Amino acid sequence: MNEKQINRLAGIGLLVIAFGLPLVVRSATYLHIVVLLYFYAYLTTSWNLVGGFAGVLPLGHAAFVGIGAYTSTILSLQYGISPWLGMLVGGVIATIVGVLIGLPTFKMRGAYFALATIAFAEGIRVIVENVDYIGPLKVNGPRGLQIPPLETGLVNYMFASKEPYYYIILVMLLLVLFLTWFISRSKLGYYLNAGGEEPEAAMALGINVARAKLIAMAMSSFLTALAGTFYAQFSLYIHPKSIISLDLSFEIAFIALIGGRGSIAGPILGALLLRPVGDFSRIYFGDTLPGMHLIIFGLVLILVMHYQPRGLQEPLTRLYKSLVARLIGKTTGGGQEHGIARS
Amino acid sequence: MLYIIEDTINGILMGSIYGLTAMGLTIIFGVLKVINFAHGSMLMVGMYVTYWAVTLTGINPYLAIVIVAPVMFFFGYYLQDIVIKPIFIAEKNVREPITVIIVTTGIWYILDNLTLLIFGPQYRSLADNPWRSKMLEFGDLFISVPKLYGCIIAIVTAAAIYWFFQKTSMGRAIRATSMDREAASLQGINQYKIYNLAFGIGSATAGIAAVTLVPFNNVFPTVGVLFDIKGFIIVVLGGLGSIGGALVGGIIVGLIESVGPQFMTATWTEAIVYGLFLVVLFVKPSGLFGQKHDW
Amino acid sequence: MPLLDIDKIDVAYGDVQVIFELSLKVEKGEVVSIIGGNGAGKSTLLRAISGLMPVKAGSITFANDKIDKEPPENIVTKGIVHVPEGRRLFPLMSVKDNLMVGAFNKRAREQAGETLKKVYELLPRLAERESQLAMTLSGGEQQMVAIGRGLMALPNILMLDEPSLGLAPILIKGIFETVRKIADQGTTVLMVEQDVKHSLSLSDRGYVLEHGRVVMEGKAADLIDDPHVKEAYLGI
Amino acid sequence: MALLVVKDMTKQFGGLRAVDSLNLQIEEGQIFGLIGPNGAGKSTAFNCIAGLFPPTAGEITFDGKNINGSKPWDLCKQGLARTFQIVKPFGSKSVLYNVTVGSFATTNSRSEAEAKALKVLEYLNFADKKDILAANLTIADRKRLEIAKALATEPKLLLLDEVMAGLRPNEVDEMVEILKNLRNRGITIFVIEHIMRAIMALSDRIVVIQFGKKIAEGTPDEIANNEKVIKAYLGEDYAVA
Amino acid sequence: ENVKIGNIIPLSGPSATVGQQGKNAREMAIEEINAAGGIKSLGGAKLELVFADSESKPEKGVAEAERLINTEKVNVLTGCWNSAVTYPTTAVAERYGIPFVVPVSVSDKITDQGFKTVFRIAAKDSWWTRDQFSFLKDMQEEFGTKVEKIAFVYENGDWGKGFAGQWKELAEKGGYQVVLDEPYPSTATDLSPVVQKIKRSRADVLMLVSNAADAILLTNTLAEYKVNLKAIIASGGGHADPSFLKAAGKSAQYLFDIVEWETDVNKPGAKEANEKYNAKYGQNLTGEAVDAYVAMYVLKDALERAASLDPAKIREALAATNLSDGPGMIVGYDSIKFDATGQNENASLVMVQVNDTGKGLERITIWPKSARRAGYTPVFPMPEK
Ligand SMILES: Nc1ncnc2c1ncn2[C@@H]1O[C@H](COP(=O)(O)OP(=O)(O)OP(=O)(O)O)[C@@H](O)[C@H]1O
Ligand SMILES: Nc1ncnc2c1ncn2[C@@H]1O[C@H](COP(=O)(O)OP(=O)(O)OP(=O)(O)O)[C@@H](O)[C@H]1O
Ligand SMILES: CC(C)C[C@H](N)C(=O)O
Ligand SMILES: [Mg+2]
Ligand SMILES: [Mg+2]
Repeated sequence: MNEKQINRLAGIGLLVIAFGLPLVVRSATYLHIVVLLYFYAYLTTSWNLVGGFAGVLPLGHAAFVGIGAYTSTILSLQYGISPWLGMLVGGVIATIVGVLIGLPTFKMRGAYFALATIAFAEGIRVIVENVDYIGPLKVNGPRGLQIPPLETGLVNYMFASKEPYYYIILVMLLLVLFLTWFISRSKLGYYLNAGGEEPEAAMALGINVARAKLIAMAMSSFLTALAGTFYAQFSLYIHPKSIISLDLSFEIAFIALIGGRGSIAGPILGALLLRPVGDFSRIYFGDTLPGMHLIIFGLVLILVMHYQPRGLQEPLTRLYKSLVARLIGKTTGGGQEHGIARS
Repeated sequence: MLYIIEDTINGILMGSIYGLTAMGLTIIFGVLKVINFAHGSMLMVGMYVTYWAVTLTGINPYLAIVIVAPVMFFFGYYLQDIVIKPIFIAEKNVREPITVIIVTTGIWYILDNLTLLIFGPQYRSLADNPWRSKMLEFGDLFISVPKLYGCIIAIVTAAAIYWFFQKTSMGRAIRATSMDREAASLQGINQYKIYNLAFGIGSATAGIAAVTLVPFNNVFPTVGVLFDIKGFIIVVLGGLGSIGGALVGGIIVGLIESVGPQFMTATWTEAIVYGLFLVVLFVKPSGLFGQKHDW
Repeated sequence: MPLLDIDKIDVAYGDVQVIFELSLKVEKGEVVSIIGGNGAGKSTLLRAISGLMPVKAGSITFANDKIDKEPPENIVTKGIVHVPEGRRLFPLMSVKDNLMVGAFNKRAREQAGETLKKVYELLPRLAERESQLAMTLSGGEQQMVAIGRGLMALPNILMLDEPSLGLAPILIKGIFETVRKIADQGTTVLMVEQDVKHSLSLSDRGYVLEHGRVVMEGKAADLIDDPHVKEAYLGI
Repeated sequence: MALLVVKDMTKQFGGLRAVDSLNLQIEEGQIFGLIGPNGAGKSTAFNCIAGLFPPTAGEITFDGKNINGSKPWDLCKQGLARTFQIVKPFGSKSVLYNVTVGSFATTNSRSEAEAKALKVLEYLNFADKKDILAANLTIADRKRLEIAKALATEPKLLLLDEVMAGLRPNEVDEMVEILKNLRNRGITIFVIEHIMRAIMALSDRIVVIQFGKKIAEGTPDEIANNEKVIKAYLGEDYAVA
Repeated sequence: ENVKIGNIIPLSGPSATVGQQGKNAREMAIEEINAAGGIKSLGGAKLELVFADSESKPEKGVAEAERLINTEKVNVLTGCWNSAVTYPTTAVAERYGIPFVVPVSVSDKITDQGFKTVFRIAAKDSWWTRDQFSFLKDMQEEFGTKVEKIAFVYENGDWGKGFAGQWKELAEKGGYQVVLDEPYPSTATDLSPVVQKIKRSRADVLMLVSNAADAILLTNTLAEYKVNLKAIIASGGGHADPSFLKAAGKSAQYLFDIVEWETDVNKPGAKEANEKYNAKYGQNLTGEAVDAYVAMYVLKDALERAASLDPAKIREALAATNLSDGPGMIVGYDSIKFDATGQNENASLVMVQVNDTGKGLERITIWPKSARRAGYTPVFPMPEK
């Protein structure tokens, strides 16, 4: 057996596990937790197109989640338009907003960019909280929108059990993973990486860095908005404070950084660690020691960064490679590359 | 007309206090190149220290600075030394180690919730605080005394810090480290000590800001969050790393918040702040007083 | 007992070893040149001495003190001052502030005022540009600031990494003259240079480094005449 | 035919006139040298030509087209490539990746781009280091990487800013050979260099500037014996080694 | 077998103070119930509380409801104090058919969704606002002072917006002139601009909906700027928070606040319950805590009658509730009874005034007149400053 075959086998194994999970995990609670885990992995992967490849740190992606959720929900509540269609409309609107955000902010560097995206997202939240109607559309300001139970089924994007949601988000996640993998190996991926690391040098090599970043931003905001619709249909309630929140924006970015920024597996690894830590610590301590779960969450963030400042992906890849090497009985040389990572 | 004057004065006073709450953020960024997401929490800790210092010893709330500033300095110093420094050592070659912001966020969660666990969720304010409702009255024009003190303290603090950075040997060493960690170490500067120091100074200014806030504000575990985002806006508006910029940024935000409601509901002024923020950045991506080369 | 005694050190970037069992000595008052092709490990050697790089094996002794585990700032305090490759000035600080930072260590701080005068005497160009931001200086001026900043620390040994790199021919001579003056005033100098002709001609001794190993050492005058050196480093 | 014509180009930084009414003309197939004291404005002139920032005044014509204020990426597509004096590698990526970024300028396919990049690396005797992270290269290798990246874009005109600083004399000679070969393959080269060994051996024509102004122009021989140049730049005891 | 009661309340985050109270009150109630023999019809089954922290965040509330139902297998749910959290969370319970008792969360729409499983003990916001206006009318008559201009100032959230909507209608009906209608963010760090607007509006009466931090800040700032008003009428929540009086101190004097219950209520057992609570937790019971406390007794009563843990049976029993006496029934009105929407149709409110009668500032019940503390005369209008 050679390395390629092992990789393929491992991939198929993971897929089988992912698709078979609901057959084993019967508890709706745990399935709920896993659905949200995938949801975050999906968001982070979409985020990665900008935050990972383009080398900037957006901290306002919750705005796109909000745009997606609000668009499809308003269209479905007021005009009976299927959320599936609304999802695409939301994606398009988010893309436009994303590009509008990108135009001024991509001129900024480092911390300025990060903080400017926070301001953008917060600005959108404040606007949503302040308007009850946009023309005929009922946004309902700070009171949020509730989706009343409709007939369940694929068309209404509403189901009685968790399993359909599970498979929808799983497929979405796989698609977006494939897309990022594909992009990372394409001209756009090279251009984004180069432009993110040394913009001046990249320009001299024929790269319109701003345009490459805008393309990435457009794709990222489109994909992120799709998940917004999913979230709205899954939780049946959207509220500006929770869906366009800093918490959500931060968590997306943190999952990426904890998992390994700019890598394909990073978002999944990050979500696999952070989501359960968040959920289970709240379950165990939420009632007896209020706040304890956030202390634990904070500690985990700090500890991971202390021991793996580049994220979990690096050591785990190494581990996997050495496992594979042992399997095929070949000793791989150390030869670990060292280098200056970008900030 | 009188209204405008009154609101403008309030905006400037409150704004300079905002500037003071954000000053530590800009100092820490200037040196460590790190956004300290725990800055609001440092402010909160400072408010608790002030509250207890005044409640237990009964000293004048403004005199509490002599207790709070040093306590917060050491708190920040050792927090950086123990929790953040290892990351800097691990990421020697990175100029702006982004991983540190995760750590500072972790500190934020921990501090806020540890406070909740220890002191409970109660809202506290100084009992029989003589400054609480002190106002200067000029006919119909009211000026809040605690805010006026806050403004003066903010300006004095900013001037002192500026002087320290420009004119002292340690200040120069701090500036040098902020530009090139490695080259600074070749001048005999212990970069990690400088980082501790900068973090300590940043925390001490949060402590001073806390002292100005406690006489007219509530103390509770999540109070820092209220000042967090405002702080980010302020420092970016003023230019990251610029002390005077923080003050000016704070005053701009204070003015919008104070004068804006004459023309719209208070909830919209927030949106105006964000809007203005983005316009400024669009025109001047490094903020009003930011260094172009050394963002 | 040599002032600086490097004994069989190994230095590596992660898993990649670039210096192998390297030994080198510098006596008090000497000017010693290290020459070698690019990638030979010259800069790495200086970085190891000044504490920027960990030493994996072997030892470095300075004035009877073992210094190979010390952090850079302590090494500066002891008197070894490294003027790094690429100048590494503090771009947003004035020339004067750059120089003053050089005198940060305790030993130098007290005499900073006098040292500054001396540095201005040695490099009068800097006095003219005292308040200009380092960022806006030309390459040659920047190099002078870097050397001046090194001198401000009152070094026992001044280590220079390629001081002539990227300078106009007319300035190169000036830089080497400056180095000579510094040495004449009693400072020990350890210098890495590509401009072998100039550097060896003002040095007492030299080492030739290749692939992280010393392949030749001796009197500077002898090295200049060595056929291998002539061919590889002088291009004759 | 003149490939690059610079007419009365001026670049002002605040109060400082870094380039002052500079005129030069580079013929197709030439190797053209630009020298001058540190801070004379050489890199600034390059930056204006390469579109990093527009000149304050003057006119730049490349390949018959006015390129004042054109963006660097467009210039690159038109066949004008440059290296940076302060090297800017994509440090977290391998050498091959770095060069592939350049060769994407002429193709959209990754395999094709990689193949082109490999060819460039081989040409520069650099292929053995293709898998090394760019951040781990020595300065000299980073300079070589700068050339490789620029070459990969398949330029007509190559602007080289001090790519030989830090090379040993025999390596300088090797690089001179490489550049001459490039010229023989039809690439026009415009080079800034302080190493006289290289510039004299290489250039067909040299311009010398000081304080942003041209003080001399001519063949290497003429320049080496020009009083003004000796006084401002070469120094009295200069001799072509 | 025990009866598991899931409770989703804000134990951390900005409303942690009230969450803590709600937790205490519930614990005190089930201690009493269990000590008295538990649910007799279920063989003396004990009540067991499971708490979950909502952090005042709707999405956390929803997630916790899912978990409590699916994993903890709770038999009933209660919560969530913040209307914004309760609203979506009740929808989860409805989907699973699990009965959900809402002690207090006032937004009308919680019981207007047509849900079968939701039962609210507290009054809803249309009643709160209705009573605020009746109170205002009664006061004008009693003291012969005319009120014309009203200012509305409220937190910009589900709760505040809900109140403001009702107020506007009521003001129109009552012939008042609305001189200010101002939402503000609860996260504000300086409320003097809002206070200036109040002052400049020259309103006679100010009506407020505030959370704790902003309630304290507003009250202090109003005092600082010497805003002359005939009355300030608050809406519980932040103004009823146990830390409010301590932190606002003198500035809170003469404030009117509408609540469900006050310590001086004239009801058997109320005084004892409050003393017990105070001894245990060092605070007085508040209206909102009492709702939580009573909710446990309502559940106990329903469980006794259901004699089953089947959610459908419990739901039916809850729907048939008519609890008028027995231990724990310390509310100000006679009985608890749910209408078709699940709203407690008897829920009534009282108005208190903050004043100092010699024992420091306290909350004194003044309205309806029948409930007024003996010997106390309300201060209306407020004295000029
Ligand atoms: N940060 C780094 N990480 C890994 N390897 C490095 C790093 N820096 C340098 N190296 C490697 O170490 C070796 C020695 O480099 P060094 O910079 O010491 O050479 P040098 O003799 O100073 O060369 P030059 O004349 O080019 O400056 C080279 O092979 C280089 O590739
Ligand atoms: N962005 C800038 N802002 C302000 N001044 C600048 C800027 N870039 C360059 N300068 C100044 O312009 C002058 C010319 O600089 P330039 O880099 O072109 O010199 P050079 O001839 O390339 O020198 P060297 O040989 O040292 O590389 C210098 O005085 C420099 O400080
Ligand atoms: C009076 C309070 C219990 C109101 C609560 N904050 C709500 O949102 O309904
Ligand atoms: Mg070197
Ligand atoms: Mg140059």
